[in-house]
Amino acid sequence: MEANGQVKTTAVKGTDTAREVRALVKKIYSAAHEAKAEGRKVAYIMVASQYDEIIRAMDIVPLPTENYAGLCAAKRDMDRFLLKAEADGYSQVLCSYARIGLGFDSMRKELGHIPDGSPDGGMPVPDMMLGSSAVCDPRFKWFQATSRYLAAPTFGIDVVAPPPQADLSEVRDYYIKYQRDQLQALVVFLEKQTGKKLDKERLWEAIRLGDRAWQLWYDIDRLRVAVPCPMPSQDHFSIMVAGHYYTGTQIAVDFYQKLYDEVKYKVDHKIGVVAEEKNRILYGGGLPPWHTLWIFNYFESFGAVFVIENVYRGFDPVEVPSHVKDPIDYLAWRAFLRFTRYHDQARARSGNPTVEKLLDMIEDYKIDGVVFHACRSCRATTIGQTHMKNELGKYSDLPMMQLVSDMVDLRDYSEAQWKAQISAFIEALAARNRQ
Amino acid sequence: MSNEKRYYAGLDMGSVSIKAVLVCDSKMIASSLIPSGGHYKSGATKVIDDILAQAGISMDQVSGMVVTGLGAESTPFPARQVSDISCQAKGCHALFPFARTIIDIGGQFTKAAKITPGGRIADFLMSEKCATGSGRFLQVIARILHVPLDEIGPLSMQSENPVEFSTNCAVFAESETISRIAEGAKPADILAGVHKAMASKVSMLVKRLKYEPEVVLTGGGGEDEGLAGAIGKALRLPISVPEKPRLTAAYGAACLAAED
Amino acid sequence: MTALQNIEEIYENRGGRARELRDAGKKVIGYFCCFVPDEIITAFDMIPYRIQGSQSDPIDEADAFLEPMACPFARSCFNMALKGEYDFLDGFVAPHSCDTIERMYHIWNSNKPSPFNHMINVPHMMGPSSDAFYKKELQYFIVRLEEFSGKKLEADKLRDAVNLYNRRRALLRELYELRRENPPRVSGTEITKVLVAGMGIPAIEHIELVLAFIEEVKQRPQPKPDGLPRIFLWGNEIDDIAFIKLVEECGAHVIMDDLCTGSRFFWEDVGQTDDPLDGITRRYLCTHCPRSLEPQAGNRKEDLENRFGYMKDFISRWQAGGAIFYIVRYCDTCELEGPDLREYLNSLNVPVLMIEDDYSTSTMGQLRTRIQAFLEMIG
Amino acid sequence: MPFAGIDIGSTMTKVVIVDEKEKMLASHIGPTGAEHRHLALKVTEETISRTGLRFDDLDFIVATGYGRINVPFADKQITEITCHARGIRALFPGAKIIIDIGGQDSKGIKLDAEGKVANFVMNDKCAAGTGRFLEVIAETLGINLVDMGEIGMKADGFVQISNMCTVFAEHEVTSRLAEGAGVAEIVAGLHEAIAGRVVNMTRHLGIEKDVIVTGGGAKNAGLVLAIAGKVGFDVLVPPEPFITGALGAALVGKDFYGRGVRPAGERKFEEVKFFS
Ligand SMILES: Nc1ncnc2c1ncn2[C@@H]1O[C@H](COP(=O)(O)OP(=O)(O)O)[C@@H](O)[C@H]1O
Ligand SMILES: Nc1ncnc2c1ncn2[C@@H]1O[C@H](COP(=O)(O)OP(=O)(O)O)[C@@H](O)[C@H]1O
Ligand code: SF4
Ligand code: SF4
Ligand code: SF4
Repeated sequence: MEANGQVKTTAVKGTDTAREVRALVKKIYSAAHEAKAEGRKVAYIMVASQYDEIIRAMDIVPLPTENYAGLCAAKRDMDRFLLKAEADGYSQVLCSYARIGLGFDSMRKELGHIPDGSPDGGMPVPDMMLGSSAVCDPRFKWFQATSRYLAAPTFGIDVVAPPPQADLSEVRDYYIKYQRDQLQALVVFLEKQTGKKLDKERLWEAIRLGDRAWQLWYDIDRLRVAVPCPMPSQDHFSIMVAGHYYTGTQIAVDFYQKLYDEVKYKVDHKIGVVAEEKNRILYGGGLPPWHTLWIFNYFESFGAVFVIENVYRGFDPVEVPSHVKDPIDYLAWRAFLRFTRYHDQARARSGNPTVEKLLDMIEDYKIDGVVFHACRSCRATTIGQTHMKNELGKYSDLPMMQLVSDMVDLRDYSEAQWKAQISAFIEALAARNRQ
Repeated sequence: MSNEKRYYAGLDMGSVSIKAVLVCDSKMIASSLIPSGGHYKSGATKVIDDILAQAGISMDQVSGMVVTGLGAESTPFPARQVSDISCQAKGCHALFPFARTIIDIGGQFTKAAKITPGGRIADFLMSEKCATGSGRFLQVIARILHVPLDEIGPLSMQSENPVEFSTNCAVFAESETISRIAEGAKPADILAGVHKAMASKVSMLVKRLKYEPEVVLTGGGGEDEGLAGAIGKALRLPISVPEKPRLTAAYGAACLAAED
Repeated sequence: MTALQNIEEIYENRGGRARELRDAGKKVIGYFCCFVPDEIITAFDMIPYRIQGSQSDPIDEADAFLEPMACPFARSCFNMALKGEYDFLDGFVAPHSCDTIERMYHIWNSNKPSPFNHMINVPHMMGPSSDAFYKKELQYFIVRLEEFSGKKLEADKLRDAVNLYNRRRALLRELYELRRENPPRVSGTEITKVLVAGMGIPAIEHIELVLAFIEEVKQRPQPKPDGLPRIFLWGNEIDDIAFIKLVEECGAHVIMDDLCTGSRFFWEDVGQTDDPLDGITRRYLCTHCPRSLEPQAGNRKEDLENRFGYMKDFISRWQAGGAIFYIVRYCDTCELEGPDLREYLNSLNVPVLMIEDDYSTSTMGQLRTRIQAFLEMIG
Repeated sequence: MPFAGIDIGSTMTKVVIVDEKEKMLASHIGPTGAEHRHLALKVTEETISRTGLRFDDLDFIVATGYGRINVPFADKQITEITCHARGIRALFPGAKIIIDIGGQDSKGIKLDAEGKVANFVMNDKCAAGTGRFLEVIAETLGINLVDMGEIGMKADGFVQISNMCTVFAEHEVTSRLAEGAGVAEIVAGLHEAIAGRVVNMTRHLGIEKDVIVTGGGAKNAGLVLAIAGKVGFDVLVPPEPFITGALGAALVGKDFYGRGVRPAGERKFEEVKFFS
């Protein structure tokens, strides 16, 4: 992407496979339009809700509204939707993804058709809306509000994780049972909406594909420990589309296989993102600044490469016990194991699973500095970053920085301020290198 | 060759003022400060000419230069650009070896930085896009009180009863100030009130850093002892202020140039 | 001293009684929101203490740990903890009410731990499996308290606690009944003091105070009709009188509410069940907090009725002429609920003023014109 | 039967006296500026003298505006929102939306079918988007506030002003000037910025015809035009936008009186205190 003419980016090179993502994104929306035309069911969904494979197995076409908001921002076509939601009475501090979604739905209702020029053809009216309590509050509350603009049923599931201090042997059974019950309730709801029974064999197949894709994705991320870095964060924020929006499909598996091969080739031939890699940065958390992704290139122009990230990341692979024979049970177990992956380690050291994950990354990826992105309107991924910084500071002396803006709402963003901060950060890295 | 003196220049092109410092053997031997007034190029040339004249040397004798500040990109000199946060850290560390926290109150933004014992930046934050926490606020109030900037510090120290402003907006505070004057409030009390309001904004920023002593206040805000006192009160710590706080970034820049 | 004076004294010095009891050897367990059953803590012979913030103290210390875009109520609570105001707590319990509280639990826990720390996961979805899960969480909470206290929980004690709190609930409802008079003899400001004072003292003591206060109110002469508008309040945490006082000063009677610090925490009784924990589970999951969710069928009118129907009774029996929403800024669930609720209340011909605020008394002055204009609008 | 309305704004004091037929007997706008706030009393005296009446002849006095709180000689304090609505209703029976741009705040007001306030929004925490913003910038540009509208309308295009903070916008304007931007284009940019902010805020109410722009900001034809541009259709402006609030206040007083409300308590014809 062009860096507003301010940065020379010619030397920066990501993966070729990542370029194919653009087509995958377009297909999310075109597939939904096709499905509507053919009378198949389309659902608004929230990613990483642990139900992806069920949706695929039931032949429901998923429409990820969060992704759509990010897409609008990347295309710099968000203001009209934000303003519309605000005009409808939603607060300016409400999650800006939700504001874009609500604004879009409101405009589509008012116009009677998709707003002209909507990115990638816009989203059709869904047949149902499936929220979840995974990740944050707006993700289960948003669709409830959307019902103001369209008459589709809403259903949400709880996605639960025990706090790190909990004694897992005491809580495991009832956490898994609840997760199972929630997923089962979703199946009942979907069966009613589609008039079809869930085919468990198909669900197993989707799960196999899902696990396979995520295993490959994980392997790719492990390859990225290499110096020089073979794949930068810009690519991560593209290639996560396959993992999150094509979960449980062959498309995702094929995509990651191809990407794996490319990254492997780069590692073997020591092909890095920049010619001279001076520093390796961890993207410590917070949604990416979709509107300003060129900022990564700005870092790279100083030889600082983002090599790994802690957002929109695939879960580490987990081993579900072999006695689990039912696919819904399997999903519940898998969710539990994913969420508690770092619990034991946390209890032994920092008390905080995310801190543990970050510390592991810092070590494995030979990290020189950590950058967080605080989004004013996304509480879920922002609150706790300062705490994270404080905690990491107890175990490492890396320079850390928190950039503040929003994932899509640009009204409070100041480029000059960011640049000033980034230069200071780069200088801190350089000073550390010298020591 | 070895006994020949080496000179280094630091140039700080701020939003309000342009400053230059000449360093020789780590000592500041010349300095210059003029209002920027939006004329960066000519201003920069002027302050550099000025320090060269003071030292009686020519540009060829300057071994290195670093520029910093908001307007650094419009520098007419071929010099390395470094962010003002790093320059402030460098300058303050050279002046106060035990400094751990730096507060820089400039015309546009207030910045707070934590530095390591070695003078590296450990963490830093900048104020929001609202004038209430910036030096601009002082200028606005000084203008309507018809008090020269360098008198507001001493004057505010005489206050016994600081005015409480009913607004957080610098613009409205301005009109409120006018009516307070009309109602007989003393300028000293008004200034003390402004200092209190600013100190509360600035200290919030600093507290977010988990600041540690020694705390150094620099930038134009450092010229104002009343503000320094108010910030000290809010942080419950004595605040150190460089002798010439507006020059520390330029000084730090010159020191950095010497390291190149 | 009158009952009101007693109440005011406790209100002004919120932690005072709890500190006394602690010095006398009792254990005090602090908690957030309306999801932690007082009954369980009381059955262990400990004192439940609802943690509150302070609207008059600026939030400063907390900013080193918690981003400024977090809910200011939560930040203020933590700020007070950092300043040592909650050092008297033996326990700190946070329910997973919202993202912010969940996050804050971890931050609090690692920077200002109490001898006992616990988080309860509260289902967001409402349904049979949620009840079962929540009951399990409460049982686990009990296990943890048993470890901490070295005592087993006795079923009888839990039943007694249920009865005790139901008695308090009944009394508070009786007090709210008095608010139905026009004009009421008890102000919204006074009610807030009664409720907030009660959140930090043993229920038995609170019951005494409420009884005495009800008697006092009944002794008051009936004022002449004044035609002032009657206001229903909706929102989250109003644990300071400043806002309600401002509304009343602008010329209105605050007569009913649906607030976390108001009717929401006491309106429904705990049902009598064989296992008292079943009644408790049911009761505590059904607080009408916007952070909980039920599926919707996609029929707008019915969906709104299902969500907000209970307020119809509040509006009609208390004869509310207008509603004010007081939303602590950055509370996503309230922000997403507000516009729908406004639509619903408007359909009942109740005009709505929606206020988003910083949980600080310093902004009150700026709200005056808004509130006054609203009262003129509906008057 | 005379009724007086006194609108003590942040920048000006306006007084209107009407009779029981709603006919305006006199109006007067006081000297501008925060320095002159204590002159509210003088403005009132001046207006009364123009009618040939005496202070005690006034049957009802309503104070409104930012300084309404401590007016010792008013019978009631009513917010600007209600008063603007009442004043505009008298002037434009078809009004649905009022946009009031005053010195200290800006507001959007929606009127119901009977012309009563149905809903409103306001901006009062920050000077961005208020009349004060215009004043500050006019001073920076060295132009007369009165001419600002005309100047802006002569521009070819506009300069984007990215800072909404008034203080920084002032600075931004200086640097744009230094870079050679035209005064007219800068002024047009300011009008765009303020109009955008105010109209976006007002969208909450659902904008529909007729839209009336009032308050001191309505004196600025360039700003009014920019607002019309954002709204998407023509907007209306009262003949004397300054005094709609005071007029409304006088009419509200008349309405009270008509409903049998009488002055309660003692009126003191003395200076207004702003900060108690
Ligand atoms: N003598 C003084 N007393 C108090 N404040 C001063 C004094 N001189 C300058 N200032 C303040 O310093 C600010 C400018 O600081 P400076 O560091 O020069 O800013 P910048 O680096 O942005 O140009 C002015 O806004 C003013 O508030
Ligand atoms: N002659 C004028 N031409 C254009 N704008 C004006 C003129 N006089 C005042 N204004 C604008 O009107 C604003 C004051 O509006 P007003 O409604 O009187 O506010 P307030 O009620 O707060 O005193 C000023 O801030 C200024 O922007
Ligand atoms: S609050 Fe954050 S995590 Fe939640 S929907 Fe919005 S952007 Fe996504
Ligand atoms: S007010 Fe909202 S955000 Fe704050 S603690 Fe309560 S539910 Fe959470
Ligand atoms: S509050 Fe005042 S000083 Fe702050 S941004 Fe707004 S106009 Fe500027």
